[in-house]
Amino acid sequence: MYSPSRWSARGGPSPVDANDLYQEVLLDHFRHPRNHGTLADGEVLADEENPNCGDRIRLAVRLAPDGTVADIRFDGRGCAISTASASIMTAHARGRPAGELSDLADRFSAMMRAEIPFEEGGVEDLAALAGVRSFPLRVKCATMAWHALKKALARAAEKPFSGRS
Amino acid sequence: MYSPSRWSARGGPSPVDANDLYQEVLLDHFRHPRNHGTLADGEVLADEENPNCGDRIRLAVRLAPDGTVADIRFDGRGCAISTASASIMTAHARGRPAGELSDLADRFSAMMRAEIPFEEGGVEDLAALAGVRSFPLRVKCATMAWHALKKALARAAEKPFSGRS
Amino acid sequence: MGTHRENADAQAAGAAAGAVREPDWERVRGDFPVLHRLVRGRPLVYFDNAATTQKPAIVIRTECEYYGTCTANVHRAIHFMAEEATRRYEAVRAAAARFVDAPGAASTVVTRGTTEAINLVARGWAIPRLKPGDRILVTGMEHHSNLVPWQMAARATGAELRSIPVDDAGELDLRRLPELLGNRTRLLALTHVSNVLGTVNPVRQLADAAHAAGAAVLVDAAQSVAHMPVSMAALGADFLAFSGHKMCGPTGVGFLCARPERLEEMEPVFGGGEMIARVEETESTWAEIPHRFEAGTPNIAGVIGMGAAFEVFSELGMDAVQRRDAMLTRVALEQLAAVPGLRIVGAAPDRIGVVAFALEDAHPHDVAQLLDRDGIAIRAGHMCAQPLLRRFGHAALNRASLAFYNRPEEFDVLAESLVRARRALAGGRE
Amino acid sequence: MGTHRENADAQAAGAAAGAVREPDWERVRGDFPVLHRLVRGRPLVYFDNAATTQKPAIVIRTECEYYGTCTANVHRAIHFMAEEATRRYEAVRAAAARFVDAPGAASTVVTRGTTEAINLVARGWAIPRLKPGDRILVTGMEHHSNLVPWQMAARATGAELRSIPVDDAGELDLRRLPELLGNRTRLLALTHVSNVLGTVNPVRQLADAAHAAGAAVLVDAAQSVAHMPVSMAALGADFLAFSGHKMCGPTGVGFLCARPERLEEMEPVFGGGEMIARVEETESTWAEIPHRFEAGTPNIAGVIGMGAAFEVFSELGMDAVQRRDAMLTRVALEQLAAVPGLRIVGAAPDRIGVVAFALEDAHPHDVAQLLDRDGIAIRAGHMCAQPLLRRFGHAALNRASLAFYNRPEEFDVLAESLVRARRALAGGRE
Ligand SMILES: Cc1ncc(COP(=O)(O)O)c(C=O)c1O
Ligand SMILES: Cc1ncc(COP(=O)(O)O)c(C=O)c1O
Repeated sequence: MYSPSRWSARGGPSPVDANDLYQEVLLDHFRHPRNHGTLADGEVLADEENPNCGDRIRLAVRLAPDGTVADIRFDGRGCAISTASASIMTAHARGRPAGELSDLADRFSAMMRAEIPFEEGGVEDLAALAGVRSFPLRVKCATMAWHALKKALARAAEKPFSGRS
Repeated sequence: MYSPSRWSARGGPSPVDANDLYQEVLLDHFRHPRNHGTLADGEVLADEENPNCGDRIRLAVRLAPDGTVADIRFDGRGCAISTASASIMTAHARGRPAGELSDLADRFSAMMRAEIPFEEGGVEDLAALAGVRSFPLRVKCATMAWHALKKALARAAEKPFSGRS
Repeated sequence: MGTHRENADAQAAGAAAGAVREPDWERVRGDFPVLHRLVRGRPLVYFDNAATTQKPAIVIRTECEYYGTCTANVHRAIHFMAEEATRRYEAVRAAAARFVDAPGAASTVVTRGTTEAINLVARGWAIPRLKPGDRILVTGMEHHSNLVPWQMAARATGAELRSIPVDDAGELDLRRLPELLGNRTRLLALTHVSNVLGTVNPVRQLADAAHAAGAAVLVDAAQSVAHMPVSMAALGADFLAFSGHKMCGPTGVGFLCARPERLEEMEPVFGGGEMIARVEETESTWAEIPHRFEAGTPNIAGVIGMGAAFEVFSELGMDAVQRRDAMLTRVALEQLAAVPGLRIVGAAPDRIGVVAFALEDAHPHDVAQLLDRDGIAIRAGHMCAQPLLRRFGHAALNRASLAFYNRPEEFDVLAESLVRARRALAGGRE
Repeated sequence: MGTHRENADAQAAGAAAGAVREPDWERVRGDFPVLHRLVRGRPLVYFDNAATTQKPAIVIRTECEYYGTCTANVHRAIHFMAEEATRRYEAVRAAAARFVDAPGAASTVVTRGTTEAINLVARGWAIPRLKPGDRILVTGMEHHSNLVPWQMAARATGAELRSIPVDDAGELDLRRLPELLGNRTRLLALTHVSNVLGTVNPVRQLADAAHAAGAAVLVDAAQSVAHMPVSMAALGADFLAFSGHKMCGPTGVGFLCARPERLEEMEPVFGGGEMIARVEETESTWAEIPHRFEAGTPNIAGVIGMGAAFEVFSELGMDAVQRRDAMLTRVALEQLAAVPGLRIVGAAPDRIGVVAFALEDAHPHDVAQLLDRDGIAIRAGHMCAQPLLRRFGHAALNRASLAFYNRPEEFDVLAESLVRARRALAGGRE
């Protein structure tokens, strides 16, 4: 559950106020998640769960012939952080090349673990998740959607998106 | 090894100086132990050992027809406390009724564990062992000979003393 | 003494409505250094007591005193400080046995906590004696620490693990008990008090039934010791486990109290220094109980500090602590029930001040995080009781758990903060 | 700095005779509260460091600070104090791994001490994988904590337990090593430094031979960590165990460092909170390493205090500590050798300041007791190494063991007291 390296990271960010965590941008993604809807089991390409809090995300991804994301949707249950993160992630992913997204997912996880500095890097609203780095227990909430993305992209390259079945 | 009750005895004796432990009387019994000599295996009725320090006592006892101790001797290796205790014990035992000695052995152990007050009770030089009560780790040194006595008396009642074989 | 509103309340709640003299709870509270601190600029409101309690200064001081005056290893050495350390260490073993009315110090094992205590029984007593077809019976409200070790024991032996169900009120459903016990149950392992629902289980009734069926009984007293008088004899337990850190004591200290004959049946789990009598090259013999189960250097400072915690509770009196708990629990339930959208999980009439709840449309992690910015510490998650939470249809919950040093007013702060948290998360949707 | 006689000595002894700047050892000593106390009216002379060391004020303070500012359970809770406690706790895990140059925090398990660490490997790694005819190889100088667990593992699995003999100088006799390793040895478990003889074993050489024979290597570093730089990588260990209390840290804290792949092979020994991922009614899945091996609430305060101990050693520098140890050891051996009737047991050239000895016609228990009245703490007994003592024909010995804070002058006091003790016991016989 808790990667020791995450806790012991030297020179990690100093604690910020929890207020930073629940910014309006983040709460808006939580209240009105983009690309959210009930998925049929057949279209789910990745299914991530955190047994610690029961949070779950299921992800459907369809790639265009040029390897960009043609469609992406998620369902599941989660806290504000994980829901907002999934919303921000899916909003960004649409239309982007799979390889670029896969790299971004790795970079995002490293940023959240404070292994590399935080950069928005052109991802809209990503800054809303910067505060999470100060709360190691919530890092997993933020990264879950991005883990699912990596998994789903790998699978999508093999299996064409079937649409609602 | 360490009976918790011995340590936790409430109202036990307050620590005395280690000087009290090595009184001249005790050291005399240690340097010149009474009734001490090498025993043949055949005459040993009790063999006690403390694996914690390797101390060992072997005891030979012969009862007279009237149930009093006609002869008693010990060998083994031990610290000053255990050797002196064996010496004091054997000096007292000679000529006494087995039943009385067995009771005394129990009383002595209880005294050493500070469960009952210390009384010399007519045993010559027993007072030299009073200081041991303040050093719980040494209590076993003092009681070992008396444990052996109890065991040997029980056996001696069954088996007549064979003398050197 | 007895001038505060809560004391008056507590006296009314007390069984003997006569002239009960209550501790001065404000003064008692004053002895806990952490309770004076600010968190995120607000006075700390600590409601995570079921996870671990705060420590009074005397406990901290007692531990320091060992380090500052007689640091030495216990049991083995002949020198002044070692004797002093051993004396203090063993006195706490005896105090532990007295505190829970156990058979005695000689059958009380010092452990790191409840978890280790239970695992020692699982590995040292259950695994060597259970056979395929034997049964271990637990309940549906066990903490993982009193469930996973039995899963391991069942798997290692081929024994069967069964569970007494929990009803909608959060009480044990005993209707199928005779059938569940059957005639092959060798051990009933159950919690005295649920760490989620606060339910106090009818342990004696269950223990009698278990004994009649030929089973031994292990009681997990982790959640009860700080809230009510606990008597191993009255509960009818063969084994009783509890942790120091949940009753104002240091971390890393716990106890396994046992009936001596059960402890004699138990095999050592860990080998090493202290637990042996004679060691040969390829085999060894064991020391007497309880030392046989304490391999290696123990948490000497923690154990000695624990002695002060036992004294704190003894001086307060467990009856007074129980009355205080009852009063605070009543306030907690009232205040929480009044929060819009909040549903309390667990409605047992016989309960302590451990209150689990769900806030509508608000994830427990977000709730805890938002309360934290008001300086309030509550728990969020599965509370180490995943099967129980699933039974009530949750993957995670929030939990507020109190200790005698909490103030009734703190529940006002809690309730207000919960209302604000829900509003913050719901936003326009509300 | 560096003005004391001993510092000058140490510099001479130091390998790099250049401009080595030594710590001010008198000032360092000043930070240990116990070392200022009187025992039986005499200044304490503490030579039982191999049993447990004294604690500097910073360690005691760090532990108190946790209790006084952020008492909370670790890992599970979302609130300020829990986050702070977890951060500090996990930082110490990382510091432990760095201190012994282990692969990393992620494969470092927090335990109660060396004994628990070794037993976790015995129960969790050895027992599940050893088969009848497999071999566990130890040495003739193991502490019971690195012998009894392997006896238990051998008995449980039908594996064979063999031992590398010790020669008269107290060094390992490696002539029969290839034969002892054979081709069925699965584990070599050996101590880095003997807790009786002070001998430093050629671990790397043995580890290479063991690895070549297909065996894993466990190193008991309990006695080395406080005396010399220890690198798990340089030693070639798969597992390395050590205790905090033997290196100026709190009691109840120890570590098992492991190569990650070895730890992945290991099964959990204790089940409960913290160590699980998903818990169903009758089975569970485990958390990631190292948490899988840490069931229940750990000794949080102790672990956090241990962080300060690592810092103390890091600031002193292990090379400086080793030079100090070498100087003090030389003084110890000189002084003891000059005591009439005293025989030192163990003559390895590569050794640390743990010195076992026998005084003619004087029982070790009496010797320790008589020294105690001079305020001197030494050890008497089997030192948890019965087979080794038997090898040298003893059931009990005395042992003086030093730490960096001892003063060379203290060995004068020791030697004089030994002379007096022998005279007191011999009396007229002398
Ligand atoms: C009912 C119950 N049992 C067992 C435990 C485990 O206690 P510990 O973590 O101190 O071993 C807890 C607390 O976490 C508990 O509440
Ligand atoms: C070499 C060695 N191994 C193991 C141990 C056991 O350490 P602990 O008692 O801290 O578990 C000790 C110390 O007693 C030791 O000296």
